[in-house]
Amino acid sequence: MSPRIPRSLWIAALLTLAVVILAACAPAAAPTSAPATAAPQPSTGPAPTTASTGGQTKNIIIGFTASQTGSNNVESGKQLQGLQLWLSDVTKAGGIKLKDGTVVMPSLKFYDDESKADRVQALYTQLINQDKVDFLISPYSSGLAKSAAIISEQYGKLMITTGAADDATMEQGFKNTYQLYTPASQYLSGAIDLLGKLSPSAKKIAIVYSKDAFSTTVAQFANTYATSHGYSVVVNEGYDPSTTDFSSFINKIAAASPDAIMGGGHFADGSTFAKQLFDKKIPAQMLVLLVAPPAPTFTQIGDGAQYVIGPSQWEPQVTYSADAAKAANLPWYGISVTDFTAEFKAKYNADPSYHAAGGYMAGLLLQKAIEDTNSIDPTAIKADLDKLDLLTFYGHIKFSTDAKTHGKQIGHEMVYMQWQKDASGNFVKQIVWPLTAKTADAQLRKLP
Amino acid sequence: MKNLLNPYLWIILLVVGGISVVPILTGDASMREDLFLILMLVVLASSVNIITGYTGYVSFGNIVFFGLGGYFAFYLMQNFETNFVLAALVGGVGASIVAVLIGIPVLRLRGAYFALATIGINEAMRTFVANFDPFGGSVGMFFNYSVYNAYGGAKNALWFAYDGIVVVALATIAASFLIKKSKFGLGLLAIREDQDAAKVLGIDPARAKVIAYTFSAFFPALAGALFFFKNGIIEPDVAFDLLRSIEALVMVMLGGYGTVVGPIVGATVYERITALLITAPSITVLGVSLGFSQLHLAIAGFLLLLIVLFVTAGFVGWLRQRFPRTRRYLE
Amino acid sequence: MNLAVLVSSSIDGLMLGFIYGLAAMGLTLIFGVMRVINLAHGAVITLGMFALYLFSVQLGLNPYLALVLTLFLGLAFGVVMYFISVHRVINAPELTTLLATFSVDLIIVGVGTAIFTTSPFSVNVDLGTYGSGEITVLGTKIVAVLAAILITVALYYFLYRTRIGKSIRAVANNRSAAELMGINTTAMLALSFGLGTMLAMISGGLIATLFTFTILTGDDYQTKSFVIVVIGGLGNPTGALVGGILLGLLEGIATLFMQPSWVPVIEYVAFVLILLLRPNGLFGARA
Amino acid sequence: MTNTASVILAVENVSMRFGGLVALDRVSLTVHEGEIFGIIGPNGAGKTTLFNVINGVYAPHEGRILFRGEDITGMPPFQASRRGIARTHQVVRPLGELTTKENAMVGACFGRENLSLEKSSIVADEILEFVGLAARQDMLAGKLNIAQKKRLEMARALAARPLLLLLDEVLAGLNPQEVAEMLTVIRKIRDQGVTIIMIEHLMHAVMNLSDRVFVLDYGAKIAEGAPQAVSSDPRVIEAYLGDPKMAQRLLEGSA
Repeated sequence: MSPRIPRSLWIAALLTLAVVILAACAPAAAPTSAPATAAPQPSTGPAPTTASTGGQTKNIIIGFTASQTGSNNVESGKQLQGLQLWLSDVTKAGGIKLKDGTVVMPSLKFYDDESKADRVQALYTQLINQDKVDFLISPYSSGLAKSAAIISEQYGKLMITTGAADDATMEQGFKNTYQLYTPASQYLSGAIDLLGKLSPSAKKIAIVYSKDAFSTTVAQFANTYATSHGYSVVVNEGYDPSTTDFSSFINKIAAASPDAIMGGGHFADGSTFAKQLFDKKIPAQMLVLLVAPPAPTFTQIGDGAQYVIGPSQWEPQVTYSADAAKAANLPWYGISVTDFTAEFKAKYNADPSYHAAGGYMAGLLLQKAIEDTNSIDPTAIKADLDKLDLLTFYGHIKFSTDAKTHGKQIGHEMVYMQWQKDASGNFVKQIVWPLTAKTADAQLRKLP
Repeated sequence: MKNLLNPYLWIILLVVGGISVVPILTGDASMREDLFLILMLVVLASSVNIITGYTGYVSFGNIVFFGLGGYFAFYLMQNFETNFVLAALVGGVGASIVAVLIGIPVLRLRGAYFALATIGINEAMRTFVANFDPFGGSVGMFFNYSVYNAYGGAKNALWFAYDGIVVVALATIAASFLIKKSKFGLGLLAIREDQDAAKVLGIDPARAKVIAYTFSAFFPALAGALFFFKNGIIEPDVAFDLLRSIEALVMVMLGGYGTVVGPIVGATVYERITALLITAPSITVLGVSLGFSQLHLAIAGFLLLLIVLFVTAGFVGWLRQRFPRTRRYLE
Repeated sequence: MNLAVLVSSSIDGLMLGFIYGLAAMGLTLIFGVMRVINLAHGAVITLGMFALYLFSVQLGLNPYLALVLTLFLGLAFGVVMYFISVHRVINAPELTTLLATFSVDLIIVGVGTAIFTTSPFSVNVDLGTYGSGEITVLGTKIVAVLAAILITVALYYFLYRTRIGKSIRAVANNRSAAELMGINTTAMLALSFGLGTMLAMISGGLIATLFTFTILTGDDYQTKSFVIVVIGGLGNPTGALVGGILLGLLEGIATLFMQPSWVPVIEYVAFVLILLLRPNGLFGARA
Repeated sequence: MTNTASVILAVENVSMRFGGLVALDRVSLTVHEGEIFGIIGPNGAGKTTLFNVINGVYAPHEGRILFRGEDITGMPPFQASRRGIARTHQVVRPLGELTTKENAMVGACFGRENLSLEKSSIVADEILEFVGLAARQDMLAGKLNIAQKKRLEMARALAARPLLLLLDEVLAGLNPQEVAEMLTVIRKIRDQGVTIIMIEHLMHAVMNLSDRVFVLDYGAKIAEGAPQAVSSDPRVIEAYLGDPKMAQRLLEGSA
């Protein structure tokens, strides 16, 4: 405001300029990033160095962000547990042994992304440039994975996506990104097939879904699939993800008297929806919900959980095995389903969810490719992943090599679980689809 | 514009610009990413400071303009292959027009009522866009990776986005300074102190407030365009994240409400603290691994509470109060 | 759309409305007495949910007995929270109190996430179903509605018929005048904050008996509470119940005529319009 | 006195109601250029409301206001300010977080002359000197004492270089010495050619200073004219009878 400006200020300004220019040049000379001392997470098992006998030990770092806070916290946390279990398995085995006697010893480096896009790109850049990670795993959720892929792709870093099922992400011509999850387009198609098998007379489907990116995508594909298979979609409506009471919406759905209701979104809304459908005695023959049913806590809603079907990437009950691999004429690799489940239970005192299996599989996949190629050379590993076609505890893995959809998962299949009651009235989670993997026959929904 | 020759302005711009230019000179991508975030937050905090710090209207939902700018630009690039710079400018202007239309009725509200209305506007916009198919509805919009080829590939596009945020941040700071030192700015401060008295003194508050609101919308819209261009995907929840809006106010508060330097300091400190908490190695207490990151929300909340309770004027404001002579220099 | 569906949805909306109203009551009480918008409101509702969960599922108490415990806990927590986070800045500009309460929100949600993660929890209370045909009502919902009515009546009685309640209203009207009349305003402010927090925690507890919840669920009720208090008149606790009922009815009925995901759009647009046209609420006396 | 050609302000049949309360009831008055026009009346007579109507804080329900021949009825206060009407407030309203000088600059910047910041800085310096606040120019206005705040009100109004100055009880709350100083200031302002309308309870001040006095009671005019004539008007004394002290002072003031 004062029109007179002391000369000293001008001198200060010039001095500042000089300092700033100096500051700008200095870091160019001195390297800013300290050598990446891979801080192993506390889960790391016994000291790795003892394992190497003749050859040398190569340390590799696998970097990623996990959602330790925010809305993806639970799913991302389970994914992280799965990955840490893999790491401890590898460490116990003394690392990944190559033919020339070299031992590859992996470690994990991860940061919290807060379930938000804000920092994802910054953290992946930091992982690549400062932490010098060798391989990347995606954050949880398609949105964050997409943001991360823009960074990993430009550095040509190999990234395995898990917890990201979006189709579109993988249709961008990525060269270094590999998807573990069965894409969203197939989340409900199996359920519609199952409906056809179980109840040929069923004609009307209601698709109701949470208005979030993932559920909406799934619902759109389900709508197309159902219509093309001769079903009439009597309700196709989204609800706000924050919805806590579905009473009125259920009245509206019931008025259309659908034979099957499919959709949902996340855990809280899905379980409330299932409970209220039951409380309101809505007689649909089939209820298929995303995300919520596979979780063990789903049965907290009581009898409303019965007959509810959920698509899942993986369940502890799946029947993938070395024998199954032989039958399908595929190579088998890695831990067995029972061992994985038992180890997980021993370590975390809970049944593994498909997120956990996906996390473990991400590590296992890298391990397989390193063993195959006897190297940690990214180019060789990518070439190996491109031609990979195998069965593991997690199921069938095969990636698209088409230029447009490179890296998209084309081998893995969804499984569908259903909550059924055993003779003594306890809830049991059964695999009901695909028929080759089932542990029990699917049951149509009926009210008591 | 006599203020353009004001050395205080140039000291601020030189410091911010000088630091911002470091990653460009050294090619340090990690530093670039960190600074992108800091500069983006500087833009958000400085902009909300214009309407909240200068004019006294607590704009809780100011993030709505960040989201709108992002959406407008994204839409143009996606559907008309508009060049990014043009798309971002259209986004900025578009958001400003929305600000005028919203501002005229809403700025009549005072105090808590205005704050609540801005929350309502942001939520209305978020839920609307989630249902608005041209903007991709709840799925949002995303770039095909090849979009970046027009900017020399993804790698160059990120540098390009960084150059952009540096320019926008410097422009925001300059605008924030020039507004504060101008006659118009004096009018805003008068409105903040006592709107009715200001009116009697010859200030047209309605007009001044709408103009201030428009400024506080324009720069965040540009930042939004840049952020989502870089991010490659835009979704309603990310674009209209109320929490980010509140965080911008926290930064203003940290640094010093109503000052030019305050929001810059506040944004930088806030971002660095968060980053530190997130990337800090976890510690093991009694066999339980406790990441700072798991508690970083709580720690941030605790620090904020201490500041709000004991350093009400924020860092810069505290300096100004503690050392009144600095009032002339610390704007 | 047949009539039974309309009636059924109206009833569902109405019942939900009582719960919404109760959830918003604490927010508006605190605003009315001290002009503070409590941004920790949602977090406190969440606390109520988890308090009920811990008391009833972990300690095995009857859920409704647990609710009574939650009530006392809420009152105590609110008073403590007032003295820690609000008292020092009660006369500061509103941004200060907004951020003070927001920091409490961050602390609650942050610690809550570290302890409970964002996993869903539920308290399964079964009181049966009443009604027949297309119109059925859950027993737990009836209890929640009765509780909402009871609490509103009790609050009204307390504020308008008791000495302390009158003192609180005097403080709300004019703090310095109340001080001159010999009212201990600090105590009244702390008590009001405690009451507001208590109301939020009870509503959280009741919601927990009905729906699945996570540590982040309270935020949704907080945003809804903003809408409700504006409909009912900011600062008017009994108006909140009316505002909640209107919102519940709107949600119940509007859902029938449009995609449910459009309902929030209508809500928020209406919210802004009411603020602009009737800032004292739809039933506010003065415009 | 002056002739009708130099009427600066004409209030014609102005009425103002708040709900059922009639605050102004068909009030008419004319003020001439260069005069000091005193307005008195018991508490609640509608004096401040009259100011509020003149400078546009309220739009009257009926009647009109002419300023220098222009109809300014219902124009917002900032329009009135730009045309040269400045006022002070009965309850001081300093812009507390701004300095004294900045307060004065606000007046200069947005007043009749619509000055640039640089020019208003010069004007503010002059005015602060004039009202005796020059030494406090860098102090936050909120930290001034009450007498200083009153002067600040005055300074802000004067910085606008008004043609018409509305003074709302600028003497209230001042001690005798401060009152005397303020009276000097007011006279000096008049000597500069600024027309002044003042609301005042301090009778001797109004009576000594004013060229003409206007008496409001229950929103209506009950008397108008030279101070001596007004103070002996029985209707005026009757109006103040409810307040014997006031009536006494009224009589004393005229003496």
